[in-house]
Amino acid sequence: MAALSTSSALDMSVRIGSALLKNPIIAASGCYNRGAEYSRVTDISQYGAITLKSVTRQPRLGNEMPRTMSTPAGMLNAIGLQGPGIEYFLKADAPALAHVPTAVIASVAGFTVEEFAYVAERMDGIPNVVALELDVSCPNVDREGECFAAQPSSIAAVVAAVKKRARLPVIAKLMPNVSDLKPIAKAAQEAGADALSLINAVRGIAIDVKNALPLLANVTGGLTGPAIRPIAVHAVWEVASAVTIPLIGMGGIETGRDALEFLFAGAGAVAIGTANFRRPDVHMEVLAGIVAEMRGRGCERVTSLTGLANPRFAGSRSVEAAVARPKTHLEGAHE
Amino acid sequence: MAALSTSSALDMSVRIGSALLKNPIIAASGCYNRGAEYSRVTDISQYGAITLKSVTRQPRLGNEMPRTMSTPAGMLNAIGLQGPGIEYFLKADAPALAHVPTAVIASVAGFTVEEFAYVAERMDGIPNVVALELDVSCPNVDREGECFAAQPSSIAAVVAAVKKRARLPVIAKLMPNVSDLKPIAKAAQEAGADALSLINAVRGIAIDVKNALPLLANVTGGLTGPAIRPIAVHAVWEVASAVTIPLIGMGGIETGRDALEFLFAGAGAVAIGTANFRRPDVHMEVLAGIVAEMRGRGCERVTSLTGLANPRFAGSRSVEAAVARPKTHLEGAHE
Amino acid sequence: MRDERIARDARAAQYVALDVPGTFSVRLPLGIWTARDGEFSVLFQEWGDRTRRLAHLPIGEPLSCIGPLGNQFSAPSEGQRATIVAGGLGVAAFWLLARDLKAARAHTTIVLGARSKLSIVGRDELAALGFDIDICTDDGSEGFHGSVVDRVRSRPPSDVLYGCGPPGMLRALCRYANEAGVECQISMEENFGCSLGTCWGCVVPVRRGCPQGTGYPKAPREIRDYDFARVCADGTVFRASDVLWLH
Amino acid sequence: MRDERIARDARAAQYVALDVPGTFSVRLPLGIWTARDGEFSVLFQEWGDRTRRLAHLPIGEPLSCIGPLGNQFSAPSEGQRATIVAGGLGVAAFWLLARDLKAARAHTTIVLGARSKLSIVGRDELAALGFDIDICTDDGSEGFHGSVVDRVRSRPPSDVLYGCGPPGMLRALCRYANEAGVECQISMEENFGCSLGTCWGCVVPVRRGCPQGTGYPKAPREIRDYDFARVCADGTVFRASDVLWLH
Ligand SMILES: Cc1cc2nc3c(=O)[nH]c(=O)nc-3n(C[C@H](O)[C@H](O)[C@H](O)COP(=O)(O)OP(=O)(O)OC[C@H]3O[C@@H](n4cnc5c(N)ncnc54)[C@H](O)[C@@H]3O)c2cc1C
Ligand SMILES: Cc1cc2nc3c(=O)[nH]c(=O)nc-3n(C[C@H](O)[C@H](O)[C@H](O)COP(=O)(O)OP(=O)(O)OC[C@H]3O[C@@H](n4cnc5c(N)ncnc54)[C@H](O)[C@@H]3O)c2cc1C
Ligand SMILES: Cc1cc2nc3c(=O)[nH]c(=O)nc-3n(C[C@H](O)[C@H](O)[C@H](O)COP(=O)(O)O)c2cc1C
Ligand SMILES: Cc1cc2nc3c(=O)[nH]c(=O)nc-3n(C[C@H](O)[C@H](O)[C@H](O)COP(=O)(O)O)c2cc1C
Ligand code: FES
Ligand code: FES
Repeated sequence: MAALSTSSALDMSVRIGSALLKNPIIAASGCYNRGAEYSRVTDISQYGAITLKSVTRQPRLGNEMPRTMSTPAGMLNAIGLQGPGIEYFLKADAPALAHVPTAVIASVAGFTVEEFAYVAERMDGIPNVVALELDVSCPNVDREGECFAAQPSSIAAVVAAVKKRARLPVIAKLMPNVSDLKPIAKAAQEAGADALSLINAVRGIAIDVKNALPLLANVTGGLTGPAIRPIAVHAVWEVASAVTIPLIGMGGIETGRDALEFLFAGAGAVAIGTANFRRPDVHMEVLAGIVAEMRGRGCERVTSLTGLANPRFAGSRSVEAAVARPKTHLEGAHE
Repeated sequence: MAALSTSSALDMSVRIGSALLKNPIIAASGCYNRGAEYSRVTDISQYGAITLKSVTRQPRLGNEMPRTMSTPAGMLNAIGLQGPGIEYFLKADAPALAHVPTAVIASVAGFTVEEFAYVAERMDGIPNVVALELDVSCPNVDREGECFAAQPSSIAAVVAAVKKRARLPVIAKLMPNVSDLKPIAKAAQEAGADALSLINAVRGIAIDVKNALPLLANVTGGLTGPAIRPIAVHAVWEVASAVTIPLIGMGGIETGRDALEFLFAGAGAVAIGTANFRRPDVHMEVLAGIVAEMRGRGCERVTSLTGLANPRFAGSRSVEAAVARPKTHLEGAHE
Repeated sequence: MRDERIARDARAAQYVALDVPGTFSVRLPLGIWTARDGEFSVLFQEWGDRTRRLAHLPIGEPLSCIGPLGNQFSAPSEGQRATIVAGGLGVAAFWLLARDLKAARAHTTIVLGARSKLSIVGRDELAALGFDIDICTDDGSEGFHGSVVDRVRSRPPSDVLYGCGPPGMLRALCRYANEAGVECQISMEENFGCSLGTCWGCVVPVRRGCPQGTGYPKAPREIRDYDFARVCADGTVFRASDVLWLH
Repeated sequence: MRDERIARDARAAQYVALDVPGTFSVRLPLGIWTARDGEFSVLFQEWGDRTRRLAHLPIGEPLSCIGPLGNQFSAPSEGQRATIVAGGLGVAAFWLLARDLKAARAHTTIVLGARSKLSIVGRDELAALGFDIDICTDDGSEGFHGSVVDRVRSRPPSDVLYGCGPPGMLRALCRYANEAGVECQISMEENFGCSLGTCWGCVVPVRRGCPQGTGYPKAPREIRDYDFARVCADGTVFRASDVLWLH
């Protein structure tokens, strides 16, 4: 089997709803701005897509400083959704997206269901934008600050409202700070989500011991980077048994091996956030690692790697891919 | 102020219910067995207390191998509560606890409320044992596998049942995998808990990419070590605003500075788990770091450090301590 | 460190972002100190994890290094008197500037401050460029007894001030410059995430209208009337008259 | 590595637990290879994070090292013929044993296996003790073409076998020894957490009644009828007749 495809071209493309990405490596929201900065230091066209920083209805100054802090094998951030708001974004930023040399996923954040729906609708028709990601981890103004992604009913409300008004495929982004992600993921799928991203940053706090104060001005921040990778793989593993829509796995991916953990757990694509801050070429290294794995296994379509380690994987691989799935790799899986 | 106490003796003692520990550094459950192994390589008497591996009603073989895995700045474990069960524990292990050169906290785990109450009751009267910790993070047999620590009502049921039958002070140990720890902590306090430990390991999974299988035989494991420290400090910070009983903070403590993060966030004591696996002298280094901080601040009682960085800290420091609390350290706290 | 391109292109106040080998951490930003003959140097202290790991690297270990990054100090107009005001390791921003000012034959004074005599860094390299260094120490163990800003106040006024150092010093320098109406450029530091301008983790408040700010409109209910600029990409150099000191 | 006590006390199959400097990781267990004159050595390959960091440490860097840890091979009775069976880096367990067997003038054979000629390690040090080494390679590039266990089968039987190497090899060796009724001691490896016997992270299934097992009673509904022993503290050496191979 190992010889099967070593000479033939590999099919790296993946589908997120109606969007077809040339490869499954995505830049995570908030870590790539609009791509321009990284274009100076790497080849961003090798990303299957880049996700924009989340856009809100109104402009936001964001949190005071400090906003970031190094932690063991990770970082803590509390940017506070600084951004121009949808109007100014459409005027000043959206036109330049035509020049991004890969697909673009626009990220939408909001504090009410209506804000999500409004911003999502306005995102329609921007050149290069192939999907919308909903950052439902911001506190819900209508429900005493609980996040939309904390309850099945509230995430369903956001997804349903957006689906009614947006034409692009919709990705709901889940956060790990819940006791059970499965009902939340199911609610998002039932409300019409075309895919799910997981995970957003994990809540964390660091204390400045010298001054006996929280290190971040916002007190609480989001923990990201390799430190959280096992938490993120766990989230993908769990959700992969609960829904059939594609999953975009993220959280601490630094290498091809790391990305394969997510694919094998059940993700159809992966996103890289914090690791860009260390190595701007990280996406190319991750892609090369996945390609090497495919050649080693003799599989031709990247979609056939999805869920290989997870006997409860509920999603469907693309039809063409099913044949390439080596059944033997499931043998001995511990349940 | 710095000169206040440099020459006088410091009071390092802390109270956990009726138990008085000589210092606030505790060995975390599952990481110290019964102390004997570490006695060979370090001075365990410098621990304020050591917590035993959780004991269940019946003997348990635990999970298959592999049970542990290194992760970035942490480790993943799924031991599966291997242990002798309470009868054999009382016969074979309990008598030797008389020789442990510091206080002992016994840890109890169970799959039904009755199991907790039964094991807790049997722990009564063991020499050196000053408190009981309830490891309520195991799946609840009566409620379809949800953990006791996931719901206010189920943690309250365990604590109330134990309090009725055990004479020792009771510490409930919370797990971080919930959307909001505050109601759970409140429920434990209302049910009679004398203190809370937080946090238990964070759920995680790692995949063996070579074999496309989960790396742990149990699939899911618990992530511990410095990687989770910001998550643990966040948990202490949140819970410190919700309850008035003492908190034992743990998760990734390696140095005095790390321990101070927990104390300043609102913990009255700290526990060290995984870091013992790196440096068996870690408790002495942590203690020395706290002592240095106290001398630097001129405070005489370690209890006066509790909650210094947390303006919402709801607990009470011991009466004597209140005077030593330097109000200025709260100035500028961001809320 | 050896890197032809960085050594050639480095401008005053620019920095590099280093990938310190080992377990994950974001890149470490360090100011470019000297730069010549295909090599450049950095000055750093063991603050925490990354600088400690950097200090313990075997000599000759290859390092991934992005740079030079950031904007740069603008040169004084002809005939202007310039004063360089450096606090502690902030001196790292000034070797390149001093070299350029020397080459331009600008009238330049260097005020260099430190806690005490033993913690003065950078003096020899700057002296080697042919400058007299005016030393200040907090404890009076050498030179002027007091802060660099006190020293600047006590000296005849300059036309342009260049500052780099700890936040308290920069704040005092800006206040002095703004009150005295002297042009002043400062190179700032913050915790960086990406070092490239994408994460918005390193902002400083600047007055609305500052060309380095984001320039997007004020939100309806936003009470703060300033803008943010990214230290990593819009700076590190800002005009004293643009920077707001909120605390 | 220099450590008088470890070099003096080290016994065959014992290991050290190293604290590799840098970001947190649990201690790295490595077998003690040679030990003499106040120094001992280890043999390792860059498997992952800790071994990579160890390999890149500057020479002379002080390391915190706990050891020697674990039990040891028991010597053969007088006149018994012993065979050492080493697979790959498993050879690390055998320099000390070979030295002791030499000193005891025991009749000893060493079978050393590797993937291929180029990956053979430890041969020279063992040869220097005065042994002939019987080499096996998986690819036949040197010596016997096949596994060390195949080689042992093909040789005249020994009275006692000592094995260390990858799990597949140890399993095959144990099966052979148990079938042939030959005494066999193996040194095992697992992922370690604490390396000291406290965390129960490194267990192997052993038959009930094995003195190295935990010895506590079987739970009422437990279907597994074996016991667990800790490789780090009860081992690393087990008798082939005690170890169960579940997979
Ligand atoms: C553009 C730029 C240029 C820089 N140039 C230099 C330089 O030339 N030389 C140099 O030594 N540093 C310089 N720094 C600062 C350096 O990048 C930081 O100190 C960095 O955080 C150290 O990383 P670390 O991982 O070692 O410590 P961290 O883990 O980031 O910090 C460890 C501890 O030290 C404290 N700390 C960190 N940095 C400082 C500081 N600067 N002052 C006071 N406390 C601090 C932190 O709050 C924390 O408690 C520069 C920073 C920037 C943004
Ligand atoms: C008692 C004892 C003695 C040991 N002695 C030696 C020794 O003398 N020399 C030596 O090189 N190693 C030895 N080991 C093995 C060594 O401790 C492990 O390989 C260790 O996990 C490597 O740590 P790491 O952080 O570099 O890699 P890890 O991050 O732990 O592992 C990296 C990757 O390599 C794989 N891997 C790790 N170890 C092995 C292995 N042994 N075989 C196959 N795949 C592996 C892991 O599954 C993982 O995918 C010994 C282990 C024990 C328990
Ligand atoms: C500085 C920073 C800013 C972020 N901003 C956003 C954001 O605006 N919207 C969003 O959905 N996620 C945001 N994230 C989360 C990332 O998209 C991603 O989910 C998370 O960082 C985990 O991946 P990583 O470990 O690879 O970084 C941000 C992360 C970082 C580090
Ligand atoms: C190997 C291992 C075994 C553990 N076993 C238990 C246990 O039996 N009961 C329990 O309450 N916690 C157990 N824990 C959790 C620790 O007590 C502690 O809550 C956690 O490890 C976080 O602290 P740390 O990061 O300092 O290790 C275990 C942790 C480890 C690493
Ligand atoms: S560090 Fe990321 S924007 Fe400046
Ligand atoms: S590694 Fe902890 S018991 Fe063996």
